[in-house]
Amino acid sequence: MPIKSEPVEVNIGPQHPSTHGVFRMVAMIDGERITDVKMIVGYLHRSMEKLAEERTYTQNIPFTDRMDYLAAMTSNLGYCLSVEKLAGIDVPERAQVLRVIFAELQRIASHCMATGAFINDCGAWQTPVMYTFRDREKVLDLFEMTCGARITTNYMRIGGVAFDVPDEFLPALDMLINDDLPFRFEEYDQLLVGNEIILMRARDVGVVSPEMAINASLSGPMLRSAGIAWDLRKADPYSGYDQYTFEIPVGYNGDSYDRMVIRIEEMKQSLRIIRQAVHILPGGPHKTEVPLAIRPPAGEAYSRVESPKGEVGFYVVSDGGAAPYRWHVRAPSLINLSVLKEMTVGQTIADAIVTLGSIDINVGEVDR
Amino acid sequence: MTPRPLTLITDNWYDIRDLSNLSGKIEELIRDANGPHWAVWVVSALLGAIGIVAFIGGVAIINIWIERRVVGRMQSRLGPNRLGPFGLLQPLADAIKLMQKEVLQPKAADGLVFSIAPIAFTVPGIVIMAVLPWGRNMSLARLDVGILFILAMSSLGALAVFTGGYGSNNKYALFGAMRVIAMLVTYEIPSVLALLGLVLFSGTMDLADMVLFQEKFWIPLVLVQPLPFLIYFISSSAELNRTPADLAEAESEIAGGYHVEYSGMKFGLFYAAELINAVAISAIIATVFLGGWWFYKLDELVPGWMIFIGKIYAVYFLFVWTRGTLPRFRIDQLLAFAWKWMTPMAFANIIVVAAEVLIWDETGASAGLVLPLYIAFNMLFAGVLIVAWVRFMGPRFSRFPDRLRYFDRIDVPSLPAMRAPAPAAAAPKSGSGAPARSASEGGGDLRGGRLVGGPRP
Amino acid sequence: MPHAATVMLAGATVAERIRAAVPDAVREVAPQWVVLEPSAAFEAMAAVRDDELLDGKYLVELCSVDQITRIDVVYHIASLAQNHLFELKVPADHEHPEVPSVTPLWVGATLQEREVYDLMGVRFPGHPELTRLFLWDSFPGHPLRKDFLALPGGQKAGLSQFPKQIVGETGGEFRPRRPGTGE
Amino acid sequence: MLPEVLLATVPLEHVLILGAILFAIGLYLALSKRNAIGVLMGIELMLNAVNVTLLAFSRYVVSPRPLDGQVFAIFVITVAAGEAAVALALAVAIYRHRETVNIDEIDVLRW
Amino acid sequence: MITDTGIVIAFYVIGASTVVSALMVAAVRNLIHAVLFLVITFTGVAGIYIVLSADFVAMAQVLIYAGAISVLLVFAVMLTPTGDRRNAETSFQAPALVLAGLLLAVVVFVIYDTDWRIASRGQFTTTASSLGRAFFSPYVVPFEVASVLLVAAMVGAIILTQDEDEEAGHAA
Repeated sequence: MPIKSEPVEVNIGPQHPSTHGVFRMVAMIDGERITDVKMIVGYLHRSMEKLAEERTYTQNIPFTDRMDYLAAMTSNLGYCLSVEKLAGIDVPERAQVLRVIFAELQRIASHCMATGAFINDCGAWQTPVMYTFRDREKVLDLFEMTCGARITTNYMRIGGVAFDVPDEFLPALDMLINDDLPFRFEEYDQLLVGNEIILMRARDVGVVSPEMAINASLSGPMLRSAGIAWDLRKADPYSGYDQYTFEIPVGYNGDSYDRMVIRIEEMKQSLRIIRQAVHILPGGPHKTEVPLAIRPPAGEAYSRVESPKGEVGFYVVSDGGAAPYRWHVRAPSLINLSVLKEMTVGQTIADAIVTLGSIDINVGEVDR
Repeated sequence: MTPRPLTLITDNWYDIRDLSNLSGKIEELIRDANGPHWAVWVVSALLGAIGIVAFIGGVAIINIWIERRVVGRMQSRLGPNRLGPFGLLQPLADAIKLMQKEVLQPKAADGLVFSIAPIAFTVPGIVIMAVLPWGRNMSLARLDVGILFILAMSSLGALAVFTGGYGSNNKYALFGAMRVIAMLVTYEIPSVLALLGLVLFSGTMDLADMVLFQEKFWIPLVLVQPLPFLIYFISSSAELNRTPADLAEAESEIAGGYHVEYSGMKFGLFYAAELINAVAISAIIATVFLGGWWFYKLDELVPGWMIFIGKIYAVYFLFVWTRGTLPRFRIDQLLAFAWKWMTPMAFANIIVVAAEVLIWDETGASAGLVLPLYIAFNMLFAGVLIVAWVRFMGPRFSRFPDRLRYFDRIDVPSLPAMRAPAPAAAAPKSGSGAPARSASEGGGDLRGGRLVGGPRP
Repeated sequence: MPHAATVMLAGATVAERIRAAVPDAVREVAPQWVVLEPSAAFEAMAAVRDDELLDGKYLVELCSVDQITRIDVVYHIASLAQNHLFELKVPADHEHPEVPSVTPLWVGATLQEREVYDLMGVRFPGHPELTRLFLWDSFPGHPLRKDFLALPGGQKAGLSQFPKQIVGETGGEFRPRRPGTGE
Repeated sequence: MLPEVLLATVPLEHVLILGAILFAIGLYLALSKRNAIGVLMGIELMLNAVNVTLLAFSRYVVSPRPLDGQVFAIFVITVAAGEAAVALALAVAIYRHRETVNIDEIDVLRW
Repeated sequence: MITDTGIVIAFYVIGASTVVSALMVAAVRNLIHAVLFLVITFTGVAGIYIVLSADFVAMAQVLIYAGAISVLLVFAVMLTPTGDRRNAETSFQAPALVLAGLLLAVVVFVIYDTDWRIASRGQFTTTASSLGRAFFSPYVVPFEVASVLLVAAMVGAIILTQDEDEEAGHAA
């Protein structure tokens, strides 16, 4: 008869230093091992889908910034693409290239945040977060230069982008992507990828098998770390992504370490894309003229975009009116959490925190 | 005492290079005034104690500032620089803030034990300072069993941590206390064995004699014994609960560890104790490995204890450096690392050192020939052992190729459709494990036109 | 070989594959989607998932649309291997919507079905833990429904104008009061 | 270490009495405590008392090798450490099988 | 030369505090407090060793008793049920008291009855090296036997506290 240790219920969150926002995980632990995990979300639920039904299509764009507030540009892009698909609006060439540039810059900023927070969960005293945030600041300065806001950018419009880039944008972007960021990413490679303690803490922690990844409809780094080469920019090229040559990094056994290394590699690939995009940036209008209260024909459209967290999809149903009849968002953070239980049960609390950090959820997107 | 040729200031009392002259002068005064015999003892003991307490007080304040500035610089930010020049008054502000905070005590806490814990945690750090040699003959207590005294005192720390964890009657605190004790007891063994290697080599347990040994053979022991330095540094960073082994207050896991229930000056004492213990351990490393106050005749010009403090802060920087960069071990990895690597390495090291001492004594060879040979051999030996451990005993990640695969187009392997874990197919309408959140629990509803009640389980 | 860009399968091809497996599952075929009979929905979904041509192993997205007379539960299913996507709809009664849960087929559906139950009120028998995802249990009604807090004249209610509600009279399930209809 | 002529001031008898008192307390503890760990504490105390008397003899009494007392004291300490480990392991094992550590209830020899 | 009053004072103070804390071990109700008082007793006894100028043994005592055995006791108390943590006595308390008193009386009588041959020893400082040499000259065999005993104790303790599944693990 082993020494009886009664299971203890431990609350991780909502005010917990390492959960990303107000996300609460109730874990039943026996000694060090977790026996059961229950997820409680909804602390940040603003019922955006109900609000969107009472605002015009253009007024809904700011909602997309505040969902995944770490990747506002890609959410804007997803929503504008679905409305353009519904209303059959074509986007000028310059706008498409600008959209790609800003989407990739946003990916770099979001992955910087994700990598820094993940290492912080492994226990490093905020040192990596400071470095990754320093690089993220430079990207946000570029956003502020063009659209005035750093995080809730609200930069994309139906039919193109809100403003054309100012003159000093391109030289600043050129200096950033050629002289500054490549050396930073080399630093991350040396510091983080080979670090033995991170290897010990992240290897074989939160493992997802390829079958489970597909069955649980995971997307983004979660899917690619399980060994499935699936990236929407290659599978369903939108906004001119097929003209650029870049590669998708794919992991081997779906553990937290693979996800971290994939995010760092993706940042390098984004740099490649931005260089090619800047090279072929054409002149011309940055937006087609679209009436402010656009009334797309009755019908529905579903379009999706590869955001740093995964596949962000917008399912817009219109009844011909000025406001969408139904406005649904496929939130990758919420769906990526469906495997949290399979990944953490049986491991220790420390591993559960590391696994949660590697999934890289954004509670604004989970709760909408 | 050997005459010192290069003495700028003759050997009278205001020679600050060695404060023992000062105490010697005071003893003379007492004897002239033929005071009682024991008065001499009391006075010299008081002088030493005042010196140490002043050092401890200064260190506890200065180190807060140093640690925050250095870690700040490592994180490419400035660290505190608002209060006073270069933020020097910041630690004072912290201390005052802590002092005026109310000291809370949980209701069901064990009063006596709860308040004794921080004191018991501070005592070892301070007491260790008494045995250290600050100058040529400037040490408060030249114990013949110096190193054993240090080990005994540092082993008391484990109990103090337990009393803190148990006394605060809090699930997290007890959880943290148990973890810390397991870690402290485990890491005591490698540190004892590492110091044993040094005692063997220098033939004495008295710290002052050890420094004289290093002065006689003109070599700091860290060169001769690299492996014990490594082992002692890692195991003492575990004993001090500093990253990479700060399991006790692993915020991301159990919040706060054993001092979660403390507030006000009690928490301040715990925090200061951590710093004092860190300085005590780095002082030991400085004495035993880097040759305390001795530095190639420099102690003729500069007072010995200044060199010693310089070395203390050199070692202290190492601790802060690891704290600033390394992530944290998991508890089982930490303990496995101690048992599977540190202890066997320490045993191997003792055997090698014993052999070396035996050869040295039997052949009676001169130090000039033997020591460089030993340095080379020990360095090689340490390198071989580390590589061997990483290759065979270390965590094996060979089966995961590190580099990722790169695809320029999508490629999804055709996988069998996975049978999801079949939940009870005909689950009753409300789901099998209806959690406690049934509707009858009541709570927020639309009373008075105001949405009442936030999200609750 | 996967298509260069994701192809949206036409309703007809999907309907024809489903009829081959489950004869009476298809209720209506539209150019972009197929409407399934609620009764045979689960078998149709299983057939779609295991069919080699359709190969619907990846449930992209699951949501619900309130069409006043009925509530449609919309499934977007895709095959990553062949890079194509198709849409299925399962209609359910407006007052007591009930659609069989697809969690036995796709684990990804668990949280999405709980969200649909929470915001639209569609029950999913067979779901392991069908409870509210975002709102607290005693929240009256399901906010995404069109009739939620509808004010006179059918104008959609802004969230700030809440009519008074007498506690206890209507029990747990809060029925929005429709002036003029007397109930 | 400290120069002292202890002889004239602290007679050997006082030290031995101290040892005897500690031994008596240890014996009382060992015999009267209900909890097995209480009994172990009593035994540890008795061993300490023995050590005190040993060192007193080694310090005061005439003998060819005065240090033998200290050697013997160290042997007593090592044996006591081993004994404490095994005894506590026994206590935990007993608890695991019989759900209790009270001496009164563990009086049946058959498991 | 008058003797060191400091040492004498030290002896009586430490002796008194040790006896008081030993009594507290018996008297205090909570078992954890009893363990903590026992630790105070151990350190007090180490103080007495220093007064008897046995430095090495004093340090060994603090290291082994106050450092290790006390942690062992605390772990044992933590592992056993909280119900038994009251420091209660068995019914055998009164006879135990009488027995201890009688034994004390006998020993005190013996102490004062025999005439100890007090050695008029002046400076008596034991250095660790002299103790070490004493260890190896006549007592080499007991030294080795002690190490064997410690290993046996360690193995015994581990096997005794093994869970069933761990044993099964090894057996399989």
